Amino acid sequence: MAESGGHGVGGAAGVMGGSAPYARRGPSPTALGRWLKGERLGEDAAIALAAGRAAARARARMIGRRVLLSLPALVGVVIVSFVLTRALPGDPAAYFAGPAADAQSIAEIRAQLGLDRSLPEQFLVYVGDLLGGDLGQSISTGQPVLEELARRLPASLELTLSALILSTLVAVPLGVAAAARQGTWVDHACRAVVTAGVSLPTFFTGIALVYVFYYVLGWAPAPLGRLDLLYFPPEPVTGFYTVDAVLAGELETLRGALAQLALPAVTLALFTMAPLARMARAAMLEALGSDYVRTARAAGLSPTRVLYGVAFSNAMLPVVTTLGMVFSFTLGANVLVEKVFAWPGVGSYAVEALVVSDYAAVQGFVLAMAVLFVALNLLIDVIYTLIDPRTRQGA
Amino acid sequence: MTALLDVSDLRVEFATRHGVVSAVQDVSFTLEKGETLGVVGESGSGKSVTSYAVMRILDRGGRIAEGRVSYAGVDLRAASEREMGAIRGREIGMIFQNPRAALNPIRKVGRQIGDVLIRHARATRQTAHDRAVEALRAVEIRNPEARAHAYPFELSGGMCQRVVIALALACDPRLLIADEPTTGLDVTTQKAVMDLIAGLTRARGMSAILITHDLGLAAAYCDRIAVMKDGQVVETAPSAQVFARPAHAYTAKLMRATARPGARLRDLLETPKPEAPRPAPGAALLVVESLAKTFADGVRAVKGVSFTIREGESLGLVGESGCGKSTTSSMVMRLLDPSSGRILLGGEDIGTVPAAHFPRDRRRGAIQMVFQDATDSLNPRFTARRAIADPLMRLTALGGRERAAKVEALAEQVGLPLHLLDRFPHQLSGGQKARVGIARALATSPKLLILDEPTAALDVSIQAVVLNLLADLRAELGMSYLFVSHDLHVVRLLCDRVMVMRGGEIVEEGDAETVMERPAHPYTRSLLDAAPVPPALAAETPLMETARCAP
Amino acid sequence: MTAATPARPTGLRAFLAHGAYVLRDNPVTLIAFALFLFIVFCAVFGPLLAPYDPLESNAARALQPPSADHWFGTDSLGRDVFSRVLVATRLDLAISVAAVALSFCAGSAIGAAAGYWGGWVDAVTGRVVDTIMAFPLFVLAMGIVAALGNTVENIVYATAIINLPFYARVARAEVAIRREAGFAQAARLAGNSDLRVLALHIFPNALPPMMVQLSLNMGWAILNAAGLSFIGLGVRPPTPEWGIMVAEGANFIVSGEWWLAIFPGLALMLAVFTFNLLGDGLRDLVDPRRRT
Amino acid sequence: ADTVVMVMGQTINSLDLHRTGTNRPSYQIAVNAYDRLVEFGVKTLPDGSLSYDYATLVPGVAESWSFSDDGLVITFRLRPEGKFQDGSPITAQDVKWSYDRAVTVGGFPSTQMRAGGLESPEQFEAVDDLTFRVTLKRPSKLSLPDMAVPVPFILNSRLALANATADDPWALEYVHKNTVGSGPFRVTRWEPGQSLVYERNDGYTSGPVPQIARVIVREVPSPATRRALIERGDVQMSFDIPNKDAKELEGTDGLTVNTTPVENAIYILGTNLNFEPFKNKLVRQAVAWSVPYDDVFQTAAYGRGVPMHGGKSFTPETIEWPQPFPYSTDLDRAKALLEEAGYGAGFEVPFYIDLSQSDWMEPAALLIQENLAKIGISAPLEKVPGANWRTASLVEKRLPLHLETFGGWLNYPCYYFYWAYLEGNLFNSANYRNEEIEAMVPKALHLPVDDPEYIAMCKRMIEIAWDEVPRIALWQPAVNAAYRDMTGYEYWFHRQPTIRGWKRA
Ligand SMILES: Nc1ncnc2c1ncn2[C@@H]1O[C@H](COP(=O)(O)OP(=O)(O)OP(=O)(O)O)[C@@H](O)[C@H]1O
Ligand SMILES: Nc1ncnc2c1ncn2[C@@H]1O[C@H](COP(=O)(O)OP(=O)(O)OP(=O)(O)O)[C@@H](O)[C@H]1O
Ligand SMILES: [Mg+2]
Ligand SMILES: [Mg+2]
Ligand code: NI
Repeated sequence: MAESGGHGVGGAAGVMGGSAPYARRGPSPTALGRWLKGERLGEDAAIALAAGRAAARARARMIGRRVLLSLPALVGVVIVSFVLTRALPGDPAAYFAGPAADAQSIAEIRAQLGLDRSLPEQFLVYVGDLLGGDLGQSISTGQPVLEELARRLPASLELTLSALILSTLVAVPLGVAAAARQGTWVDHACRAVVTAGVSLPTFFTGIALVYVFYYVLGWAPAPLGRLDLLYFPPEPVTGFYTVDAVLAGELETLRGALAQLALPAVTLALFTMAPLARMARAAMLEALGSDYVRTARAAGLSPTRVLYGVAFSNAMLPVVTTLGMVFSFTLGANVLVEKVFAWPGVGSYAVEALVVSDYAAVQGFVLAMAVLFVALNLLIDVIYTLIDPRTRQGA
Repeated sequence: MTALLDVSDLRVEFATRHGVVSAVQDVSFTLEKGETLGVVGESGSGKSVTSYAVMRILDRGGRIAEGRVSYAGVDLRAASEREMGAIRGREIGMIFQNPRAALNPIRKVGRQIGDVLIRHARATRQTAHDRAVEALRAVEIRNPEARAHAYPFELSGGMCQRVVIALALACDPRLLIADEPTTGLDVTTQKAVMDLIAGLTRARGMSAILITHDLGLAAAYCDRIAVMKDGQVVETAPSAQVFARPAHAYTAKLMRATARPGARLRDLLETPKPEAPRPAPGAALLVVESLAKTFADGVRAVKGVSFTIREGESLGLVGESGCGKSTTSSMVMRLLDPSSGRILLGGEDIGTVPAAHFPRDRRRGAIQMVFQDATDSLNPRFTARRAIADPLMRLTALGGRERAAKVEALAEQVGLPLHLLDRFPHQLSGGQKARVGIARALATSPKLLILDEPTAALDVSIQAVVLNLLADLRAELGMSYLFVSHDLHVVRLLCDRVMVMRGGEIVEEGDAETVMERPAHPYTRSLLDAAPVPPALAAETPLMETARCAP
Repeated sequence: MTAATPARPTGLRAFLAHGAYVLRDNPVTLIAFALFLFIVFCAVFGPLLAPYDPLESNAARALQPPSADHWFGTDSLGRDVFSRVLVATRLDLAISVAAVALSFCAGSAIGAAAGYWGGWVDAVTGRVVDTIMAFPLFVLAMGIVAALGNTVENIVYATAIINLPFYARVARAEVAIRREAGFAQAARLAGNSDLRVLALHIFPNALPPMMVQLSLNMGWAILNAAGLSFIGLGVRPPTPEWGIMVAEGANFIVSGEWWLAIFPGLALMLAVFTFNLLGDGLRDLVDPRRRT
Repeated sequence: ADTVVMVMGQTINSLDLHRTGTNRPSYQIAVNAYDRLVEFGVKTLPDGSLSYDYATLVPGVAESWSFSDDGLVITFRLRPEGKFQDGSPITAQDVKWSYDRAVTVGGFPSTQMRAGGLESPEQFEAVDDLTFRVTLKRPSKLSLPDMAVPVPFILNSRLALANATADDPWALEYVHKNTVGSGPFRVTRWEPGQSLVYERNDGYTSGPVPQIARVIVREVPSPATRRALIERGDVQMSFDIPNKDAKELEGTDGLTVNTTPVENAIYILGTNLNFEPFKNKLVRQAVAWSVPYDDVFQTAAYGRGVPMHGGKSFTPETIEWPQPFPYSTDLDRAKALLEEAGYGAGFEVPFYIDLSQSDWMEPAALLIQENLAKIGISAPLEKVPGANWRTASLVEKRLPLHLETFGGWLNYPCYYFYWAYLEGNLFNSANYRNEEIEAMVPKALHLPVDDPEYIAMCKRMIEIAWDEVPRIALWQPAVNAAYRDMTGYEYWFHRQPTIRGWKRA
């Protein structure tokens, strides 16, 4: 078996790409560089650094810098999504004028939608609205985009999160097992299994699962969105039906929500296992081959302790990074799964909007996802600093 | 009295892609209570594998194929994994090379020590912290309470090594195995760490195995020395005896090749050769004036140094890690733009040509460099031939056939067998890679060759050959050298003059012999003191009593 | 290491010997390469081997289950599914290879420049890549195809664009860690300009880890095209393409015509599976350090 | 068990038909939650299924109506007991406000109103609380039926006005999200993209109170899932199912599949006269002779609907519409015609279909494409996304060869011809112009159906359409619904589920 060390890690993020040098800079490169070069920090500086206050300040600075760094990307997203939507073929005015509309009514609608103005003008209006917190109104669903996103986002998030939890619970142990038995059939089998999972188009997996578990076996409930008709959605607190059901103490509803969640979550999880397992394996191999693991063994720590307490905890760092990448990727990719399972999430919303050139909806969706992406990366960064002390030295 | 550790006929095999290879065979040695055994040998001779076999922490694919390892009468080969777990850390402690990497990077050092204490029931969860601080105090770490809360990356290399020692000794083992505990540390730190280890083992009446390839170190700290070669112990004898009367030819070769005071370059070689003549210095070739470099992040790596290298002269630059040696040489090399100062080559200021444009400058060929890490400095995708030809292609107007001839001539010049020219770097040994690097540097017939610790990564015997090669080349080609190193003995062998650098400044400069014999600056003196001095060989001077040798 | 083995094989022979070694070393890689050859074979000879015209419809034999005549059954227009699956290989392979080649070239050039020069080059390309990454990628691909029209070229472009950040990132990271490497310095000393150092010395050494990315993306490119087909933005009918066949066939599963989706689905899965597994083998193959 | 769960594939994007951008599936709100002045009756078809009856108009909000002698004034008498869902009485002011709204908001509603001669608010007058009067510019047979289509639904004007603003005098925002009608059902929950719940209006006054109390509409985009749901009995009604499912589900235990051909609708192959070769009638005829009608009908329509080919004569005997075109598959003849037209060597023409209607367009197009190739016409297929389709095919009319569909709500041949054969009119995607037709249609539109002149004109129009074939009829589509454990399904011309008659078994 030929996968270990840094290079393995580089490629191992799978679909989601490498070690995320753009998204995650971790400690400032020069500081890290100097640390790698073995430069020691002054003794007293070291003590000061260890002090929590300085670390917290450094972290706050780091977050601030990351937010600033992500602003250009958001601006880019706003511009590109605007241009892209305008480049979409078709005339929304004609489309929404409905059947039997004549040229005059189309023109009326065009004016109503503000599409009769020049593109720069439209852009300024759009940006102005955006700054005022107004994402506009979707013409295809007739709802304010913000409202619609707010209602649908929890659905997508709930699906994505459960899929990822599921996927992590399966993939990480698989990756660890593969690394612990590197080169054996266990290793190859793990690789084959997770690769097979990522080899199937999600919509196909979804439909196949529905066919088998609902249509043929009848184990799963009808794929009708988030909750069977028998139940009413729980009082919205988080927007996650499962969580809200628990908060409201409605266990029946919880069961219903979980039952609906099962198949789509499994579909997505199958698809996301590969990068996680790959990364877990590569990171685990690297950790297992490291000097500190040897030290731990030489110090007499039990094999379990060495494997989980030392190697695993270190190997989880790159996995967390991958998890962030996979998460944002999945949020975008569950479009197809949502379609199959009639899941009322943002993905299916975006597809419908795109097909009918519903500018505001597409732009709103893209922007929301971009903000989510940025926030997510920030969160991962923070988690990373929390678990990896090396990143705390700040600027 | 039975030996504390008794290893006999040990053979360790590894399952590799080429089938099973045996890394170590027929290794036998014993270790008495309170004794310190040095294991010396060149890289790959099986020193580490032997120690790992004793601890039964061989890498995946490795197994003890034959032999007996008994510790205090317990057969370690037959012991269960559970029993081994109890022995490791409590009975036998181990220290590794590269201390920073040997510590779990995301756990506070105090906790790491605490983990071991708890594991061996030397502390409870409640007392673990206090006991860990005690252990840290025992290794003479200043302010141990605060250090216990530090992560490894917050500590210097020397401190990390102390922590590793604390970790290894936390449970009062009776045997300590130290696998190259000081490689990668500065000479001054190295001495402090070794003194600490020696002091602690002596105070606690422990036995120790010190693995090293530095004969001086072994001689200074060990009672007996085992010499390993190709997976076998070729000789075991008391230290003094090994040096005085090496029984095995290999041992003699090793001794001989070690740079030491009083020896001349040729003395290092197996087969004596006439000393290469040192060319008489000519006119000033390189004049450096108040050269300074401040990096973007504000680090003032070099704070205004001035020196002159004359034609045919060899100037040594010594100093501890991080003092700015490489930065200085990079600037002279025109790989890095100085913040201020002038670099005059043959009277022309080359410092004004931006580093980014210098590759195309006509004077590029005049200054070349041999790098510290031969492996790193060779493109893994280029064969040796291509690596040597590259500067010829870029900097000379030679045609294809002439170039091929020149490459072979260069290879011959540096003593590289021609059949090796089509190999990739990973197919060459360390010494061969060093030769490729030198041949490449010579390709453009430079006037000034900068040698940035060219032998630091090499075994002593290869180092001896390479140093001699460099001396011969200088004599032959009349080049000037700027030789960067932190090994004072080596510098003395090759250089006419020496500069001592500290914190980006030159603190002392002078004739090599003078600086070595009568250092003016206290810093130079401390450097000299810290360097372990291998005993002189029998053939040269009578055996010196090794004063620092542990009883 | 044996010091003086005489006359090592050179050039192509050495490469082949190395290849043989890599394959022997790892059964999974061996299988992957065998499958890959099989896929390439189908792509090249598929149209010759197909028993029926993949486009010829025949209402009389519509929706027949697999039989001796029609191994994979027939579709709703009576076309032979086996022939269509076979013939589709070429197009699918072409789409993924073209998309990956494009994004590999563009992405690695951008990433390598960013990694090598850093500074504002890095800042600008970094922001561009960030912007692409911040998009929900599949939706971005949909948008591009919808905006430009659903032709094969546009599918390729869209797939290339959304894959680009991954190469840029890997290339940037791999180049950055080698920027100050000894051999890069040595190359500068040898008179190589920055561009040459980057292109001829550093970049080739960054290839092995990128190979893994390459193969993963090949698979992903096919899946992406399939997803676009499912949304209706894929290759135009009646061109046979696996994704569109699965997408259309998916609607027939519930009505019992499973063969419409299963067979192209299996072909798709096999291809993606092969590409994914191929990565490690490819990396070993281009990595000279693995030559012995 | 007084609840019906229905699945459908599309999204309801507004509760207000008058609003700009309201899509077709949303028309069902106007049908189920609102009333009109008059409604079409319901009849039993020969196969026992129920259908709306174009021939009879029954009272809605109005209990009676009368025409003035010159046919220019229609006076409606509202039901005195008529109540909105909030309990307030339905008055003539409400009706006038609703009619004013329909003709003023523009877009499709106003266009549809114009078809019946209902163009401006001056035409509508609330004489007293219960009397409403409409004045026409000229008498037309279209006027009264046009009042029974979904568009002129009656809103509770007081409630609406209470939620109107200066910017939004017609309360479009409020009505978009709330139903303010008098219909048999009220919408109690609406989550766009997910579901919509109808609850029975127990105080319904414009007809019998429905039997079922609740209808839950779920949007399920995947047709496969919809099929699984109805097959497994998790839902009672799957509306507008694909022909294939209809064919295969027929005969499934406990499941009723209803297929009704859509009146006045044809799926056609359009040959755009902007495209040089299609300017030649012979080329169009050649194309018409080359279509593999039977295969298309079996493969694309799964035999659902009515074939529209193989008519015996080029002269129509009746004015029934649609009736089979006199073409069938005859490649030799097609080739000969092409030769004659001077296109013996064939030509290439892009063939456009709509992405969102690819379920039928794609198989049909592929089969047609294959046969066209046989007579030397190469027709590469282009799929146009939904948003662009309308613009390209109907507004800009720039698609050389394409598939289209049109069905007139008002079931007269002249109405069809008005939209589909008059130059510039929306559904004339072929850019066809024929002077005779241009002259006849405006006249025929308003003539009574039994007028001999009307019959003659219609026959002539049909004859021209057959001879010139800018639109080549493929078949008359059908709307399919599958249901179980319920009865009372009715087919309606607007192709929306009309739930008032539904009953749970
Ligand atoms: N995991 C392994 N698999 C295969 N061979 C190994 C492995 N570890 C060590 N060897 C081989 O065993 C031999 C002895 O290696 P060892 O690490 O003991 O050398 P060493 O004397 O410690 O050298 P150094 O001074 O460089 O540390 C070497 O030839 C090495 O190639
Ligand atoms: N690119 C850089 N950016 C910032 N600081 C740097 C950079 N390169 C070197 N330094 C710093 O400059 C100082 C001198 O470094 P230099 O590499 O010259 O030391 P050295 O004497 O060669 O050490 P060694 O013996 O370890 O090679 C160190 O403190 C180092 O951390
Ligand atoms: Mg070693
Ligand atoms: Mg250095
Ligand atoms: Ni492997």
